[in-house]
Amino acid sequence: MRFRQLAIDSPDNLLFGTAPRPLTTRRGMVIGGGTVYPEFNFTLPDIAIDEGSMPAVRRQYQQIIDDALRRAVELEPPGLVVEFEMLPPMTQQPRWGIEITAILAEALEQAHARHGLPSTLRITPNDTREFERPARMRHGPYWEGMRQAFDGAAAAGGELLSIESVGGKEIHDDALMAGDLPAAIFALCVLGTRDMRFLWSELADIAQARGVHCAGDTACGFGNTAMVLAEQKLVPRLFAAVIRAVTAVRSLVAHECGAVGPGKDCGYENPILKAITGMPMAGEGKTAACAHASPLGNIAAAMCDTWSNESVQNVKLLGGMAPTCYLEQLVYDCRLFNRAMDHGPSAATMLRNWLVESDSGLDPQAYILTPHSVVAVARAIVAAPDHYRAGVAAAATAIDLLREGHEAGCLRIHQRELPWLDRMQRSIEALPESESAFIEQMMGEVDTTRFNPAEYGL
Amino acid sequence: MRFRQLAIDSPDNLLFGTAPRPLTTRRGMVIGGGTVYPEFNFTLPDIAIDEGSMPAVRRQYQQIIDDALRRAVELEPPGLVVEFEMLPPMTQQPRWGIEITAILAEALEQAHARHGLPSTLRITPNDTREFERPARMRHGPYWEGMRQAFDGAAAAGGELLSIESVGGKEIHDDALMAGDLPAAIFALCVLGTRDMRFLWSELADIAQARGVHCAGDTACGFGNTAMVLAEQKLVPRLFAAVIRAVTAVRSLVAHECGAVGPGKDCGYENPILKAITGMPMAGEGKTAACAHASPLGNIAAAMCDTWSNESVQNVKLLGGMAPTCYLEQLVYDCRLFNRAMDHGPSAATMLRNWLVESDSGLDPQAYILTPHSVVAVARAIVAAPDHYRAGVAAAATAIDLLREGHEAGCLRIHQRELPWLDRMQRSIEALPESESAFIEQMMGEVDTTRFNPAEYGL
Amino acid sequence: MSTLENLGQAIEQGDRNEAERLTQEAIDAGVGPQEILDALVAAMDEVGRRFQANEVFVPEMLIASRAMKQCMARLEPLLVEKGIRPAFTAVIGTVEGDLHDIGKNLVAMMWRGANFNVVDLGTNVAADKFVAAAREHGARVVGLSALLTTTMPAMKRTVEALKADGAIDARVVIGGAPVTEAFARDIGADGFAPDAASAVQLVRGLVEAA
Amino acid sequence: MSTLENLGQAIEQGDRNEAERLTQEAIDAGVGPQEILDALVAAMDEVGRRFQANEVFVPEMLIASRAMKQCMARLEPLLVEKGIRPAFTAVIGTVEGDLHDIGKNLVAMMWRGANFNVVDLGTNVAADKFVAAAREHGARVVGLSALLTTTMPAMKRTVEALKADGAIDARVVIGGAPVTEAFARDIGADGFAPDAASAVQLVRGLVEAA
Ligand code: B12
Ligand code: B12
Ligand code: SF4
Ligand code: SF4
Ligand SMILES: [Zn+2]
Ligand SMILES: [Zn+2]
Ligand SMILES: [Zn+2]
Repeated sequence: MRFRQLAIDSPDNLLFGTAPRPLTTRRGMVIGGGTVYPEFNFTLPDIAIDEGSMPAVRRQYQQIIDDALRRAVELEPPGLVVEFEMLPPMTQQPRWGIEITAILAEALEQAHARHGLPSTLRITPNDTREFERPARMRHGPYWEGMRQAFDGAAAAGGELLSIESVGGKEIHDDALMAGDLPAAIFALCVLGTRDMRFLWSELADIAQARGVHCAGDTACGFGNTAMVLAEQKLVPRLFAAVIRAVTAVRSLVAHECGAVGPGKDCGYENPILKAITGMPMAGEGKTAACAHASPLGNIAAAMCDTWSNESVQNVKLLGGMAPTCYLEQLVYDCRLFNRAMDHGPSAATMLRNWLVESDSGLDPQAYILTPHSVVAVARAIVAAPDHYRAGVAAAATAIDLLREGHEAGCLRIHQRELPWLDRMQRSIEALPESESAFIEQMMGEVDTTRFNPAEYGL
Repeated sequence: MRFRQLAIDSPDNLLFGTAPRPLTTRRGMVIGGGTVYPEFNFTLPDIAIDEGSMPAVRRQYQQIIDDALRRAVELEPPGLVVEFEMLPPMTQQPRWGIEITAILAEALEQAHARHGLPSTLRITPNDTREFERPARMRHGPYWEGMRQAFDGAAAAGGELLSIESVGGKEIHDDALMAGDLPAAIFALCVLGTRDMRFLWSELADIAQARGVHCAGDTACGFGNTAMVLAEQKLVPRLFAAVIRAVTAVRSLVAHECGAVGPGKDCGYENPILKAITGMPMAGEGKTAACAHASPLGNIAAAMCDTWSNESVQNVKLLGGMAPTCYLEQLVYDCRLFNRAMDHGPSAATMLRNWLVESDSGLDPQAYILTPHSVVAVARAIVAAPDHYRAGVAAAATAIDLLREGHEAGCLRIHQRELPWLDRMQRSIEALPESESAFIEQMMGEVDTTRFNPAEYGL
Repeated sequence: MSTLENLGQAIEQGDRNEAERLTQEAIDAGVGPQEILDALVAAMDEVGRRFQANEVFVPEMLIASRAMKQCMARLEPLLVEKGIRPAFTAVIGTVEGDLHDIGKNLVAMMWRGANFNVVDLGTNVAADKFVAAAREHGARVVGLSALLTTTMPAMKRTVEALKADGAIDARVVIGGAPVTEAFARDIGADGFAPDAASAVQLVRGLVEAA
Repeated sequence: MSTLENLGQAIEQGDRNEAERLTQEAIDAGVGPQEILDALVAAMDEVGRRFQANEVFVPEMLIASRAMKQCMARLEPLLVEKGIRPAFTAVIGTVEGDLHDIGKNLVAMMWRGANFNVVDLGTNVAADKFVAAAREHGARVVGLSALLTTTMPAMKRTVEALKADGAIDARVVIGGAPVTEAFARDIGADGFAPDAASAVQLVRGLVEAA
């Protein structure tokens, strides 16, 4: 545990656009330095990605970025973060991902040179290691492709390195379906953290060699999967809320290994990381409805430093191509945040509070993201001796917060879900003190054919 | 001129969610009574509308409304306005429009009965009279179809009657392309107002007979056409801003004839109507980017009572069908407005101010919608003796406001546009005092083959 | 309450030991294996109904289906003996290039609950693997899952390959978040279901119609 | 500056009386009508370029094109005399069910500025009217505009009708906000342009290639 105390230890100081350790980009944007920037995301419409279709794929990305930048120049955001989230074939054939990175980087360069639009490019290769099962996490062609994609894309103009890594997910998926909190903690805080340490140390080397920044990871495959499942009423919202708190332990490891933010958009655990590290974080909420429904539409904005639409296909809407429509929405959202900030921190805090109150009483997942909850979970994490116990502490704190919130009448919990509070609590109270005992126990319970312990340094 | 004084005469009192003359709907929503409601809009994807495709068309609307209401029930807005904006064949074959109205009304009824979701249905048949050129405005099969569509849809469950009427547009289109302000005033305030008086008197009769409400019109075909053209850099923004002020005179006539609000979403002149009439108004801005870009993304929310996405095709995005995605965004936007209102009028006014300041300095069209400008234009309109002079007064006031705003450094105007301030001012200073002299003059200038004066009662 | 009624309830509650005990009790009492099987399937249908009505979560459904599995282990020898076999075999998998499997796994679980013989090929399954499995198992149904717009074309290729193979007489059904009814029609699939519960009804309908 | 240079400038500035005077001056000075016409078209091209570069608005372009029209009235008899005719005829209109015409009008204006003979059929034009007009005028180009997704199928029908008629040898180009390059390909149109200025280049390219 590298972080032993909170960078932001009062809920009052958790605020959008403001981070104690802001990040300055090449073109002078200061993320977390008093401004919320739009973070623009997009993806391909229905189209296969192969040698034959690559010319069409390139045209798509060129068209997306040209159209969006034309509008961005008109709307004049204070700066623009563009995320290029690759699609798996682009990481497996890294030259494709690198080529498209170059297209985007060149367009951003032009928009800066001609129109003075500041921008930075986040590149997010895929975690393709799971294409093999059980996966080889630390060598083999998939891992090699990932390395090359990062290295090449960093050389081609990507300035912020991110990934949605999936180490531990092979166990976590089952844990979610079974509503099994100890197995989830094992997946996140034993397997996940070990893989993160490996992965982000490698990325730190690449970033250093290329003079770019490690930005951060996300527990998307864990926390957002749980959220989507809860949204579809497949698992209880309470369970998803506790999982969210636990995911922070895993995502934090990127920053333990040198990532400086902004943590990736879909990491709804980001406010917890922000409290711990003081680094700027991305967020996404209502304006990412194009990518997924959520109970976090407004609250996700309360503490973000960049504001993203997560992903939208390049299809035509009446107002224009969907990515450009969403860019416009992001820019206006950010204008509002920044306007409030122009009126000083107390005005901004009022807006933050409305964003929080908007959602926090209606859903346990939102309740876990109130500034008060965030700081409580963050504090539990930094006080723990190791990642395993940090995970248990995060879960226990989350359960307490939810129970208190419910009892105080601040949080509505569906009748059908209430028994899960006790059920989850019992399941973690029974856990052993030491990580090694926990590992031993879990290796007897989870489906060990799904992963290779050596690949996790176990 | 029925309205001789302002219902809201101080900019301070112009606020979202709050109208001096709120409207109570059948299911108990009070529009303008302290709550901003989402107003949900949608349309068909690429699909022809004819006898053969009607089963598919019906399925589309059924699917749109079922999917959206499922999500609405989860998100629990305080109430929902649903607008069914017909497509022209549905007004020409009114039974199609009526059938779909019934499908939507039934779905809303179910959602209310089963889940307690309050809602109301706005129906917006098309102004199809222009399918004949020169148009017959007051009789003939097109007008008959419109009458039947309104009457039948009101009987089938439509509670709020609206239309985007186009009387005068045949002259206004040319006026826009030529940048001709007097011709635009002729189109809006001589032809347009006369047609509005005929049309909305008829609608008032239908509304009374069916026990529903006339909600309002929009100068969409005028002001929004100008805005889209300005956005495409085809006409100056200054010109579009002045046109917007003038359009209020025309849209107001609906309320002179008994419409009680909420005026239609795309009428960006609505704040002016709200100041004059005290009735609730719809608005649309950033969350209507699916339908069109605008320089009014946030400011359009500052004074709205329902908040709309204007129109989005029923296509699939990653997060679900596009209409449902947009519904989610609207609900979160409204949660924020309503949250601020929960903290009292001064909190809400702070949020309003940030929404205003967000856009007002960047574009003349936004500047015309600041509460200060709105009240000034509204005051000029009610002080005028007739619609013609109200139009000239609105234009003159707008020009003054823009000039002052620019000089005070509150409004940025592109160098290339600046000469248009003088150009527009000169063009209206030269106009005669009396309407009859104006009509005589304009009949010598505009293309009179395009319309039949008798159809406008001239 | 009869033993079979109790058995049904034990399944619904996911009480696998009790369910197993009751299965044995029914066998011992001479109840026919088909009758016991019907009771199990009916109970799982009820679980599916509750699931579709949002009355239970997946974890509950999972333990019900595990309970059923445990009972089936007892029942299997008797079914084999009487020559009673699952109504038919369904092959399922996520198409090539796509690793999403949560949705597919749910569908497979529900199909098993309905007593289809389910062969799960996993994720990232190439078209020729689907073809080979459908032939090998004489599948009456093939289910394809895709969650990425970029793997939807692989779905199309797979449907074409299955339809082109004269030795295969299977209904091809598809699903996954980006998939629509219209897309299913376009690529020549026989059916589409938006969720796991309706995937059961869909397949029952198609197979009965065949 | 020569008379033709001055004429070009007058057009660019939309000074129609000066332009007309200079046209007459050039005629009187014995400058060939083709040469004068070329100067007018070059000036309008320059206006189009400025328009595309957002240096001028439509109202300015409109007065330039009116100035050109006034000059053409003077020039026409001489062109007829010399047998000089517009390069070709283009028929344009908004398809059936659709009343949007601002975009179409702009395209027509730009095409006229490029000295195509433009036959504007207006709005809500049925397929058979396009066919009849294309035949009657021996059109080399037919332009279809649609702004509604619900009238895009009418566009398809019109393209098919035009292509099916053996007596018509015209390139069909389409445009309007909901139309895309891909849609143009899908329905068998020969070209698509996103705006009026590129519509000129598009048609020049297509006709030269033919
Ligand atoms: C969980 C998830 C993941 C997990 C997958 C875990 C797993 N083991 O499956 C992880 C994190 C690994 C992941 C990875 C990626 N993902 Co993902 N993921 C999701 C997410 C959030 C939920 C999917 C899910 O499990 N839903 C729950 C299940 C129950 O629902 P379902 O799958 O729809 O299934 C139901 C029905 O569809 C139906 N059904 C499903 N299959 C079948 C089959 C048949 C025969 C029938 C009848 C019915 C049926 O029944 C099911 C049960 O009711 C979605 C977002 C979303 N809203 O769908 C994105 C999403 C699908 N992912 C996306 C992306 C981009 C990716 C990545 C490419 C990310 C990246 N850049 O690395 C990778 C791709 C990896 C790969 N090659 O496949 C995008 C797809 C975008 C696009 N262009 O298509 C989505 C839409 C997210 C987004 N909004 O951008 N993802
Ligand atoms: C102005 C306008 C109107 C005006 C039309 C005035 C007129 N005389 O044309 C009025 C108010 C009458 C109107 C009515 C309607 N409209 Co309308 N309208 C618009 C609006 C705002 C702008 C269109 C425009 O003029 N743009 C400016 C011009 C210059 O751009 P353009 O047309 O795209 O043309 C350029 C290019 O496309 C290209 N181009 C165009 N044509 C061609 C042809 C060729 C051959 C080539 C090469 C190039 C080319 O070059 C042009 C110049 O650069 C659009 C929104 C939008 N953003 O497009 C909606 C829009 C098109 N309308 C829409 C709708 C729904 C309607 C109505 C049905 C509303 C209603 N419910 O009553 C009616 C339909 C009437 C009918 N049957 O046609 C929707 C369409 C939705 C859908 N499902 O398809 C839109 C998209 C608005 C929206 N966001 O919802 N509308
Ligand atoms: S759910 Fe969203 S954010 Fe997460 S991996 Fe998948 S795409 Fe990325
Ligand atoms: S531009 Fe928008 S709001 Fe206006 S008529 Fe057209 S569709 Fe309706
Ligand atoms: Zn993401
Ligand atoms: Zn409108
Ligand atoms: Zn609308």
